[in-house]
Amino acid sequence: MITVDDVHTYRGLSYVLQGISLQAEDAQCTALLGRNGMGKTTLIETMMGLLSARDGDITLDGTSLRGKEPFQIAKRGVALVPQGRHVFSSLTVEENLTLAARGNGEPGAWTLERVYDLFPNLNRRRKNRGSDLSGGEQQMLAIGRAVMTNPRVLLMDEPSEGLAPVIVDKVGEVIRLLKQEGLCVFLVEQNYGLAIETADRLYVLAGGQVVWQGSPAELEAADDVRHLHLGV
Amino acid sequence: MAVATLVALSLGACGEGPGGGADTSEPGSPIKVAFEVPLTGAFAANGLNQKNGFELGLDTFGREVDGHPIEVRYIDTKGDPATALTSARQIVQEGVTVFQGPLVSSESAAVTPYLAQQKVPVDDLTLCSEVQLDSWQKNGNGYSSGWSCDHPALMAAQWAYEDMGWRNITIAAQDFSFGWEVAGGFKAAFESLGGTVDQAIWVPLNATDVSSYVSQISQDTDAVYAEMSGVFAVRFIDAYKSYGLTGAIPLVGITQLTDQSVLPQLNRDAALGVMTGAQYCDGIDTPENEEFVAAYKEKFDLYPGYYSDAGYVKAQIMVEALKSLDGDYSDPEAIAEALQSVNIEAPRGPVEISDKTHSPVQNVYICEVQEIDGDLRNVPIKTFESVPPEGPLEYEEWEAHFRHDSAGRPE
Amino acid sequence: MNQFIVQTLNGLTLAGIMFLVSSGFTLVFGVMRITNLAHGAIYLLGGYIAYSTIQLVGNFFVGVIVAGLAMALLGIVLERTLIKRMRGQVMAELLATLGLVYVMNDLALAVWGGDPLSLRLPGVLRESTTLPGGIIYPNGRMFILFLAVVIGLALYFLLRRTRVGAIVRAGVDNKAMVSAMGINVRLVFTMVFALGALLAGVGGALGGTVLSLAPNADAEILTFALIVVIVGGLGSFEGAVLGSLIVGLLSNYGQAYFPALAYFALFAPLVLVLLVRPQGLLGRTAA
Amino acid sequence: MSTHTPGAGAGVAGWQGLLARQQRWLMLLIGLVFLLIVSSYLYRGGFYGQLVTQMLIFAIAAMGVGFLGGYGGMVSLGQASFLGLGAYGVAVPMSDGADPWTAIVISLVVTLAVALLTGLLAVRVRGISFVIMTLALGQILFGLASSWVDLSGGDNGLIIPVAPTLGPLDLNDPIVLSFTVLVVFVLAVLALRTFVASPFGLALRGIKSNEQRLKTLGYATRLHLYISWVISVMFAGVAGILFVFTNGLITPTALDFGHNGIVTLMAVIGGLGTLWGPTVGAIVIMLFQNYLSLYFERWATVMGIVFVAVVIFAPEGLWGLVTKFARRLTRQKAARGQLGINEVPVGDAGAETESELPDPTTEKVQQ
Amino acid sequence: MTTSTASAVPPAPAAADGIALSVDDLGRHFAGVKAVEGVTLSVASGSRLGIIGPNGAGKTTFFNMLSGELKPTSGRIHLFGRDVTSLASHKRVALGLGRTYQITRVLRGMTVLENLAVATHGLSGSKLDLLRPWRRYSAKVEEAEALGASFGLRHRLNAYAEELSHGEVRQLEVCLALALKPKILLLDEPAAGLSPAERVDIRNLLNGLPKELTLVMIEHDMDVLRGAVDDIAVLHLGELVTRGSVAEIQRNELVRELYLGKRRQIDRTAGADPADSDGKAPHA
Repeated sequence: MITVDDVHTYRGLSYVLQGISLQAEDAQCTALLGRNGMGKTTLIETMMGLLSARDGDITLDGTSLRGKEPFQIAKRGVALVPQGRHVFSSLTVEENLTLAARGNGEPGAWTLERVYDLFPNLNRRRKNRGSDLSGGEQQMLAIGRAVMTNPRVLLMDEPSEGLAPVIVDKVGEVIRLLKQEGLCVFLVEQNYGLAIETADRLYVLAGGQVVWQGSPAELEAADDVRHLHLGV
Repeated sequence: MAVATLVALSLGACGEGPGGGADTSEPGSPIKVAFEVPLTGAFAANGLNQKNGFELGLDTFGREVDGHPIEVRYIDTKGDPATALTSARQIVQEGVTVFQGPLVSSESAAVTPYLAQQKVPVDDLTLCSEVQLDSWQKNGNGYSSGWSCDHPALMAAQWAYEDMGWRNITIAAQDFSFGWEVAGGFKAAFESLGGTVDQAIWVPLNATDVSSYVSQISQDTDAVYAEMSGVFAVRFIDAYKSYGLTGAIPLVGITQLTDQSVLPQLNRDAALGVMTGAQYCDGIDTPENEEFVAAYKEKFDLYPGYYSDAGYVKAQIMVEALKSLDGDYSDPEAIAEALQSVNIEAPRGPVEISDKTHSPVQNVYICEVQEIDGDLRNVPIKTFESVPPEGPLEYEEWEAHFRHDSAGRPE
Repeated sequence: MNQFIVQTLNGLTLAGIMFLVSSGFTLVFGVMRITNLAHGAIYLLGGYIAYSTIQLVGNFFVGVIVAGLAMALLGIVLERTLIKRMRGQVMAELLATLGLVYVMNDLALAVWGGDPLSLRLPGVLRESTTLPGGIIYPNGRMFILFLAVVIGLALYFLLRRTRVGAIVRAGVDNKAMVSAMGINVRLVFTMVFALGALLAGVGGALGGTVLSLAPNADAEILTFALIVVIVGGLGSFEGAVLGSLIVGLLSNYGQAYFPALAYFALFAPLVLVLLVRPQGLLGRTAA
Repeated sequence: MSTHTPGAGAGVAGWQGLLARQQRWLMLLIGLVFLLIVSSYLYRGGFYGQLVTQMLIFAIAAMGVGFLGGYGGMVSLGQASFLGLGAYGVAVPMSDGADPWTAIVISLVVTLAVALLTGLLAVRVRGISFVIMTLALGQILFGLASSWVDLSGGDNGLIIPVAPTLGPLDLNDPIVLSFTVLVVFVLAVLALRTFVASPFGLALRGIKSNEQRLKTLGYATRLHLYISWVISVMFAGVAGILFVFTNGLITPTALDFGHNGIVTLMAVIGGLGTLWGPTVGAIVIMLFQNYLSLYFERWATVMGIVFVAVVIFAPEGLWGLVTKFARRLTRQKAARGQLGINEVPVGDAGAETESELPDPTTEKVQQ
Repeated sequence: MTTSTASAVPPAPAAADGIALSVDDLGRHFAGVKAVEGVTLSVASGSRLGIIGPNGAGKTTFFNMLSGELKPTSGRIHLFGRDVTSLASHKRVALGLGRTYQITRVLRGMTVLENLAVATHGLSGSKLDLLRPWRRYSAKVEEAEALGASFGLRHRLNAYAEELSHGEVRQLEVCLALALKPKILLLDEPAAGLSPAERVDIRNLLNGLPKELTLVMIEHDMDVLRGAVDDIAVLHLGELVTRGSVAEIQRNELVRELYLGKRRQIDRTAGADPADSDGKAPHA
């Protein structure tokens, strides 16, 4: 479980996150929706320690992550699938995956074999460099790379961006699988459909603040929220 | 901020009072000697030897003349003409009785016109440039107590042609005015006798890799004449061996090639048998030299090199000249005159300053590196006695080549 | 012909030394985007330390190793105290290392003086070998060339075949993501900076057997390294190999065959590359 | 001048106030330099006059670095070499017997030609690559000066026996020469000020801020940078001409890496992108070299440490600190009368906000 | 030196067919990833086109090719009847093309007035004037001030761009583009990151633009587009999916599914190599 408590973050001089609080439970998918430029990525980066919050706290199972470096946060079990994938383009697929491998030794832990089972495409291209992959393959690799650290919390930033629908479906499947394994998945999305179909709980972000929260069904019903803040 | 510093500067500038010539009228007032010498940079070893020799000379001949203590201020020129000139300006403003140095020929060329203009008596060691020659001949304020640059090279050429019977020679020299003068002198004398210089290799002072120049030496030359000093000499002689030339082609060089400033660093096998045309060798067999070598070795635990002798001679000449002035050091012209009239018996042999060139008439030796009591030494194998600066050439012929070579590489 | 072969071998030796220096420079640049102008000064200091160590213990190889380790240590100290304060401000980092050049050179001057020093190779390396065709060539230079190749291969193996190398290459691609994978990028940076300094230090120790160690030798070698990386491509390991070969050979041929134009031999590849491929022969798209 | 906009008035007036203050500074500075030169020649036969003159000469060269680096964002590490080029441009023809005025013209033409040629390379690279390229160019000029012996006299350098005369003014008289340098310096300051205030200068600042944006605003940014490069090199060339006449000598060391670094250092220590920064930097560093060196042998170490400290703790430079302070005062005064005027951040913008992970290939060059 | 860039390019011929912009089979690949593929469309002079599509559809890449910041890997671009495919950015500007950026690119270290003054000099020879202070070009300064004032920046002219709020930066961004008096303006998500109140300002600003200005606008927000554009083109995975009036697009089921992410099976070659995110090449 990861909790965001009244977080304020600046990017340079601009005040992006203006006091955000939310919570993502284990074995659930929590989704954050909002228009472009509302601070979704800023929140993800703050949670990962890539940006430092000026105020507020983020806790993982009650332990504060405040002031921790990204690698320390990662070691505590938080993994990131960043917006734009950012696979390591000069590394091969296999190097990308093994780079951060941290097997926890438990049965059912993520290994190279399991990732290849889940994404057979990656197995076929495992000697190819990251830059030679298609967008969909890169997204698979980004997810595979994240789960190879055997995280407890998975942060996903717009995993559907620029993907063909059939690949987006695959992303949805993977999210459901990870949920079943007990992971806490925190999803930032523009793709309303993906969010509605996979999330157990939804937050809507606007102007650097959470303006709405509820279940998928509640959001489907809240026409005004959808219209005003999501343009849907 | 800017203003504050300027004010500080301005106060500093005004605070120390008028400059100009040194005031030595008071009894016991110091005789101010400025000594420009490279203590860092490529010529640092030479500079240090010269300083050591000068200090030993003062110890030997006296640090006081007629109750006036000799006060020496050493200025590090780093081997850079611009620094030498700037420092000279600064020190002359503060007053100086005798100016010693600089050492490097390019420094001399830079400093000489200024010193002549200020009428400062100067002993700058080596006569290497047209600027110096003109200036000395015109103003008479300065001279070179060491040697004229090509002096030993001229005699080495004569020896190579007449004694060794060599006809084709390769010259390797550093690409700066000293190298030009030395190589040019050798070439002029060797060719005037009938020999041929078949290749001239110029090594830039900032050469990264001396051995790539050594590897350009052709196998079918009679001998190599080398002008190399300091680390260049060490590298050159090492490379000469490692590229298989030692033993195959005789190597002759300028004094600095195997001077004691580099000899201890040399590979023994590479150094033995290398010959030099030199105005001083540490193995000269005279009482003056034996005394000097012993005193030097005692004080610095090293054999003296040519620059040590040169520093020592500078002190010897200066002290002798100052003694002849009876305590009146107010007239720079008289000082300059006195300095050039001293005839001494130096470790290197008798030294007399020529009226024509304002550089010494003295012995030139051919020396060979030999092992004596486990030490590498330069031992004279031939002596040319009291040679005038023009050597085997006619004076006019010499002056023409000298003026030409000081401005650029000889063709 | 023999003359040409000797000059080629000389050029290759020079290329070997340039490679040691420029690979460290390019590695640090590639991973950290730091243009370390003190790299030449580290080279020189490495050479000096090797000199003093050899004077002290009388063993050449100990001198080389001590020089490398001492410079690696210096690299760690500099990275931890100085570079850290300016993370990501590439121009500030560059200027700060420029300031360091003056400090390091001045202190080196105080300790070792301005007299050019040279390192002596031990025993058999001081001898020569007669190669086929009757060419006599110094063992020492062949040894340096050999060592440069060995170090180059070791670096290649480290970068291409090990996990550490993968982390370093990933760091070139995207530092933040490496950090987000649970890898302490700061530590990696420090290590890379130390490795760069180590290579420069070893380069200085080996270079000191062929080239003089003296004030200004640092600027000379830095220029070579910069031209190598501009020609080869900033941040590219393979570029450092290629650039060293081009610059080493051209520089040596220039000295041997067109001494007056030796500097143009260096200038020509630089100009050509800048005009045709500003990012360098093997460089990525210009930043 | 349109300051009718309410709210804008305070800022503009503040800026003008600052300008006016700078003019007073200028008068004060020139007056002091005048006093200094006269007194030093009277009392010390010229050494300190010489020092001040050298400061002014290097300040001119450093202004070139400041212009291109501070306003255009391209920091050059080859300026001393271009100064040397200007000096050799005079010295080479004169050693072949040319009269001083001809030599000056030749030098300007040669420097301009080299500037035009190297500019073609310079505008092809940015940021770090630019710095490295200028450094390499500088080393190449240095190498030419030391190895093209037939022309440059090699490491001996070239000696200049006479300076030009202009009617009653004989530049061989050191006082006249010093004042000539002072006049050229003032002209250089005025030129720099004019350039910076012009639409060209405005665009140059824009290029530093975001070159791509300037392109889509209709600017051929390479042309702007090219012209700025030429201007910057010409500052060095003019300084070189003054240098060689003041010194009477030019040697390759003046073009070496150490000197290149020092000129850049002057601009940076003083403050890139400020009018007076390079001058302040030149004064400070020349004092280090000529004054501190008398009392402390390790002056270069101190200089290096000071430099590193300025880079870390005062990236806007010493003069930048002064103007920052002055601007803050102006703002505070203004704030008392006007509402809602924030403190003005001085110096560069931070890295652009991008809604994604930092990407090394698009990292901004900051200084 | 005296020829300004503006006059270096021959004046654009009045497009005889009344087409301001046309692109033909335009494509851009990044190291194997297709960001834009085979887009063909044209925009009539004086008309207004909106471009929508999910993140990563290739919209910004498309814009970057139009403005000349990216070279297409295939296809041609015509501006006012002239082939500009390989023309440099600043020369397209001289032909009358202006643009704004999704990630704003105002000149942060300069004041609003200075930003605008840079823009007003952009197409005149005076931009190369080294001697006359820019503040003495009173016509240009007044023009800059008027422009700022007319878009709500009257009181912020002397503020540094980095002090501005999000909305003000957007306004400045549009002002910069308008200062060149473009004949065609490309707007990249002018409302991104704005609060609902600021969105209203932007909408007013758009409505206030001269009617003869041709407009191409990327926008996620249908509310902003409604009333601001005549028709809408839909990009998805780098390809042009459909084009139609605002009403048609809103009714279009396929668009709703794509854009809103409510996918059922769509009759497209699923799994075709998808594009990377907007405008960003994977690191090659």
